[in-house]
Amino acid sequence: MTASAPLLDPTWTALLYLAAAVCFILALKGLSSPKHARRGNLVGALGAAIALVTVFLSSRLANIPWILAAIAVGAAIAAPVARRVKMTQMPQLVALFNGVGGGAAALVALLELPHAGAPEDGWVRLAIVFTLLVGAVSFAGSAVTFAKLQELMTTRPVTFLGLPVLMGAVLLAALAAAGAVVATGSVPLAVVLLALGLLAGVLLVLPVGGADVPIVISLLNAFTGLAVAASGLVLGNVLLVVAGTLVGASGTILTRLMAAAMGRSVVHIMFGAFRGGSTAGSTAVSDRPVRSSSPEDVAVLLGYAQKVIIVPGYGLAVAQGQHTAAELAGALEARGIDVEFAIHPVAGRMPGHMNVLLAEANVPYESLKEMSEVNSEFRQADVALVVGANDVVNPAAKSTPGSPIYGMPILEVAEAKQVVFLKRSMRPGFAGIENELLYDPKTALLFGDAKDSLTQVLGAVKAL
Amino acid sequence: MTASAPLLDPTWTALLYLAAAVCFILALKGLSSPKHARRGNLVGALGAAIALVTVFLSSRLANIPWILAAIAVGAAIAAPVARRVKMTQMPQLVALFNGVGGGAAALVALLELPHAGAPEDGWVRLAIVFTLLVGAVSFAGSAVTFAKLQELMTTRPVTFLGLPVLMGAVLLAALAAAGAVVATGSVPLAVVLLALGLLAGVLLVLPVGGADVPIVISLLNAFTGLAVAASGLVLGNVLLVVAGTLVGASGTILTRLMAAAMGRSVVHIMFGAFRGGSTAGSTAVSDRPVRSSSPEDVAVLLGYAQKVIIVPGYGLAVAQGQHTAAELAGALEARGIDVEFAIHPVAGRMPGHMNVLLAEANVPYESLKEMSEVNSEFRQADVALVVGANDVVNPAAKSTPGSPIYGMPILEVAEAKQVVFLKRSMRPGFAGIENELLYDPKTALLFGDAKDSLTQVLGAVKAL
Amino acid sequence: MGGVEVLTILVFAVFVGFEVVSKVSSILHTPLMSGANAIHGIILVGAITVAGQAEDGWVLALALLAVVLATANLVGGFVVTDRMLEMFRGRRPAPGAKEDAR
Amino acid sequence: MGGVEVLTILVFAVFVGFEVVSKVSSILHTPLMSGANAIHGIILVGAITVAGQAEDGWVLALALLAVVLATANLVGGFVVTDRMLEMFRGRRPAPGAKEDAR
Ligand SMILES: NC(=O)c1ccc[n+]([C@@H]2O[C@H](COP(=O)([O-])OP(=O)(O)OC[C@H]3O[C@@H](n4cnc5c(N)ncnc54)[C@H](OP(=O)(O)O)[C@@H]3O)[C@@H](O)[C@H]2O)c1
Ligand SMILES: NC(=O)c1ccc[n+]([C@@H]2O[C@H](COP(=O)([O-])OP(=O)(O)OC[C@H]3O[C@@H](n4cnc5c(N)ncnc54)[C@H](OP(=O)(O)O)[C@@H]3O)[C@@H](O)[C@H]2O)c1
Repeated sequence: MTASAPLLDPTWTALLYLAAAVCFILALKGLSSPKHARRGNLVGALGAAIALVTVFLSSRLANIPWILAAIAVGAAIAAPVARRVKMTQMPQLVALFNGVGGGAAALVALLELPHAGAPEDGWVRLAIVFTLLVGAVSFAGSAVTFAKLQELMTTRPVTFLGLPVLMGAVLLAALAAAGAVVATGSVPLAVVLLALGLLAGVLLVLPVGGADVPIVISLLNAFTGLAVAASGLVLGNVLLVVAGTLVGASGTILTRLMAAAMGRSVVHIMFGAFRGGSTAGSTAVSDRPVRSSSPEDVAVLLGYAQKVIIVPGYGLAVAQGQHTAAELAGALEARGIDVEFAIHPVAGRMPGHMNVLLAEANVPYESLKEMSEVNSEFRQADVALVVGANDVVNPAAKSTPGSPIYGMPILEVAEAKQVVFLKRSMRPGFAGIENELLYDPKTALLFGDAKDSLTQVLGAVKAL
Repeated sequence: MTASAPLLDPTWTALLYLAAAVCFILALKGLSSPKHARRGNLVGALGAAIALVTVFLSSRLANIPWILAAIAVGAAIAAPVARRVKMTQMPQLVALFNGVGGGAAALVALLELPHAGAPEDGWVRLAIVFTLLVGAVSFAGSAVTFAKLQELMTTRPVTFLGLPVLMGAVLLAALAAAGAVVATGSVPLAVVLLALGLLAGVLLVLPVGGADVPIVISLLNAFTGLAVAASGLVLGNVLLVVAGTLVGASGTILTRLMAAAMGRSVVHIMFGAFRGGSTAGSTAVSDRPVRSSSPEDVAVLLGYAQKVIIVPGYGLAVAQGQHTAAELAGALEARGIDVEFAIHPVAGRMPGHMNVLLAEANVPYESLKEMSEVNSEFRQADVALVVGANDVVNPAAKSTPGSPIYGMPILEVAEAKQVVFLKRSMRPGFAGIENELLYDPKTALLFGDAKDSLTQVLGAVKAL
Repeated sequence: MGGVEVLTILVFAVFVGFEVVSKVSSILHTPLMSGANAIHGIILVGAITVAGQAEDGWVLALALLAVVLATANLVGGFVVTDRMLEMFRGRRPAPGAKEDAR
Repeated sequence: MGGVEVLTILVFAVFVGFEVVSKVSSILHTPLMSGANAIHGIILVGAITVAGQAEDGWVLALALLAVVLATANLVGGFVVTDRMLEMFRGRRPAPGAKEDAR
């Protein structure tokens, strides 16, 4: 345990931290613009690198070999996982990384508590308590979202009779423990607070349906940001304050934007299950008559069309059918047919899900049309092929006030001359409501797993 | 000269200044949103009030009665002028207020120079020199813009052979003087610097054509913001730093946005005259044949139309014809005709000019259509009545690469069944280029001052 | 307050100034310019500070001149901006509709 | 650095965070979330500071755990975001076209 002398004086340290903070701002700015998103991310990484170099050069640190080893371990675990994860598993990985960040913040706060001894350090203790609680909530909440998304547990909302009461009791106990820690500075009490925070995190996320989880991740992300900002106050490190606040603020806005894109409110998502208003998907199956079709019929319909618009949805992602869909589009284009993909902003289970999925399957960018561009084109389309999508084409969003999706903009496939749905059953989608379009005379249904159906249709098209 | 003891300790002072700074941010935010603009302005005024109370309560001030008297004088001069100024004279008033702000900043810096004695105050002296120079440029430049807009001098670009050389010489001399002031702290040299700054301000604005002046005002506004920020560094007052920087940054962006709305660059506007590329409006008159018309003919055309779109432009503002235009619209609507005003964003000589003008004449908001909404409606219009507008309807913007307005979005009046121009002559508009539409077979011209012509047409419509 | 803190605040103010304004509709260009113009009238605080420390007649006179000018900037700026915006009063479209248009 | 300065910086950071993100297109929601997530991995600086001051074995062990976790957040966050964005590479539309779409 040798302490090295700092190489940088406080002014230089502060300037370098400022540079890192500016990098983080530019990173968020870049990430908000399609053109500069990737560069933005790299600028953020640069900021982090500057900050790391600065902390080593500016403080009198002991245990440097240990620290370097720990960094190596962390990087060695995270980087390969991040490199190899499948596109469809991105959300749970983001949740995981968010959770460990929250956990790190909570640990830092816990370890700083003994050093915040002086009575005038009341503010510091308040910041410690905040970091502990919020970091723990974020850690445990993220762990539960991870379990849900990875299907280690049920993805349906978990509620039980006493849940709201239990939640209230835990929060009250946490408040009491927090007050006691501020007053006494007791470390054991802080550990109790930590445990209560973990419990609160679990209880917060349990009642959220699996499909709403991306929004919860975004919210917990903002929480971790706030915890990091508070830990910056504890350590007197402005960079942590700035970076944490930036993430806290932008994460809050982002959470609201995500929820708004689905026509929902954050409060409804977090606590909707308590009010029985869950939209986790009903499994009620209707028995009204529909027109079901065969792969060959669909192939004929497609093969002799002039313009086909494919509408991908959650089911395509689940079935991992994106490559087959891209192949089918290619086969149709080879026949001189005009094929486009219509991308609804909240199709799938995470924002931008369809763009990422189809980009992965090498669908050329020009074929991906955003909702606003494509809606006027359905009128000219001979066939709208809806692959594992449901809510995003449900006319109830326009016609049925009171429906959970009422007001959400939809893809107007009903304008096309023919509509074909590829799905496994008559079960509704995420919002749990019936789709009248399924019963429309111009609609045909091809039942089965999206990938299987696409493969069969593709084969039949090739055989035409 | 009695000094009162400060009532506020430094922490409270800083907190109140922070509150004022937040008010200013919210003011800019509000002013950027049509819904909250007026409230935004009031929030800004609130911030200023907080700051003023704070400065009186927090510093040991002598001469308070004098100061209060000076404030009363300033307010007594400015408020009535601001209350009574005509809408068309707004731009020069804004220029005037901007200039006096720059002058005040320069004076503050000059008076602080003797107090920045210590050698380690190099930074402070640099800030003083910056404030002096930029404040003086802003003051003198604004004075010249005022003179141009008030037509106390020619509104055409003023250039003479040695202007670029003279400008360079003045700037070099100013740099030298600035260096000397930083080195010696000499007040007489600072006065010289001030004088050079004033000269530079005059030279900077002289070559700008009258029509580009609003953009120059915006630029000088940003300059004054920077001067105020620097004066904040001099005085160690964070509020001045924040407020000045906010204005400097937002003013810079705003200047670019304004220039972009006219399809020009800021550099071109400031220095275009040197390169002979001035667009101050050529006065060349073409002698190609056109179809000129009488007020009675125009009245018949309008009176028996089903849909009329009125396109107001600079000429309407100059002729003060907005009330007559509104009356004409009313008279046509009384005949059951559908009348709309098509507002181009850069019609007139200041951004939003037409909105303000027509709002003043009580044209209902629903009748004012922005370019994007209205362009698709010209197809259904029987008559497009172009009143004192020219560039904003010139098809060269779409068809003639190389034309100074090429690429600017225009109002597509050529789509209407008939087009009527109200103008005084065949002279081109601001951009100094011919408008082919004037020679189009479906175009009729009614020559004369916009207000007179409108009055005559109105009379003829009523007589139908 | 140290130099680095001021620099930090300055950098942030630049970002806020840029971001806040970068979405403004062209209708509001003139009122926004005028409102920003009013805000820098806060140099009045500086002028008051200088005048409050003036000990010599000339300095006081110049400082008071600065106070008059700054007040004109501040008061006139807010008043004229309010007048411009007043003209739009009662002419607001349905909420939202206008926000989209530009 | 005094409390008020930190508060000032904090307030500005809130504004910057709000403003910068408020115009993002829905396509970028997921990468933006992931990128912001990486940024708060900078808690690593705090973890290093604590570990560098640890004198007792338990404290050091916990601090090193924090370092590992924070590193995973930071490194993993940036890498995974880059991977997401990489998928869009070469698929950029003509500059400007995409900015307008949303
Ligand atoms: N994008 C986001 O960020 C996000 C986040 C959270 C929630 N959401 C919500 O998710 C919904 C997305 O709409 P969406 O139209 O994409 O999906 P959806 O409405 O949930 O419908 C998906 C459909 O795919 C079918 N399906 C499921 N697995 C399939 C498989 N293996 N093969 C074929 N079909 C399959 C399902 O029917 P069967 O079971 O009959 O096959 C279901 O009808 C919206 O309500 C949105 O608000 C979106
Ligand atoms: N809005 C802004 O912020 C701003 C700022 C600076 C520059 N500009 C530029 O100004 C131009 C605005 O376009 P615009 O179409 O509104 O104006 P314009 O192109 O300048 O045309 C004005 C027309 O009005 C006629 N006119 C002038 N006085 C008149 C009177 N008393 N009665 C009747 N007609 C009269 C003129 O022709 P006669 O002389 O034959 O009558 C002229 O053709 C654009 O080029 C824009 O870029 C705009």
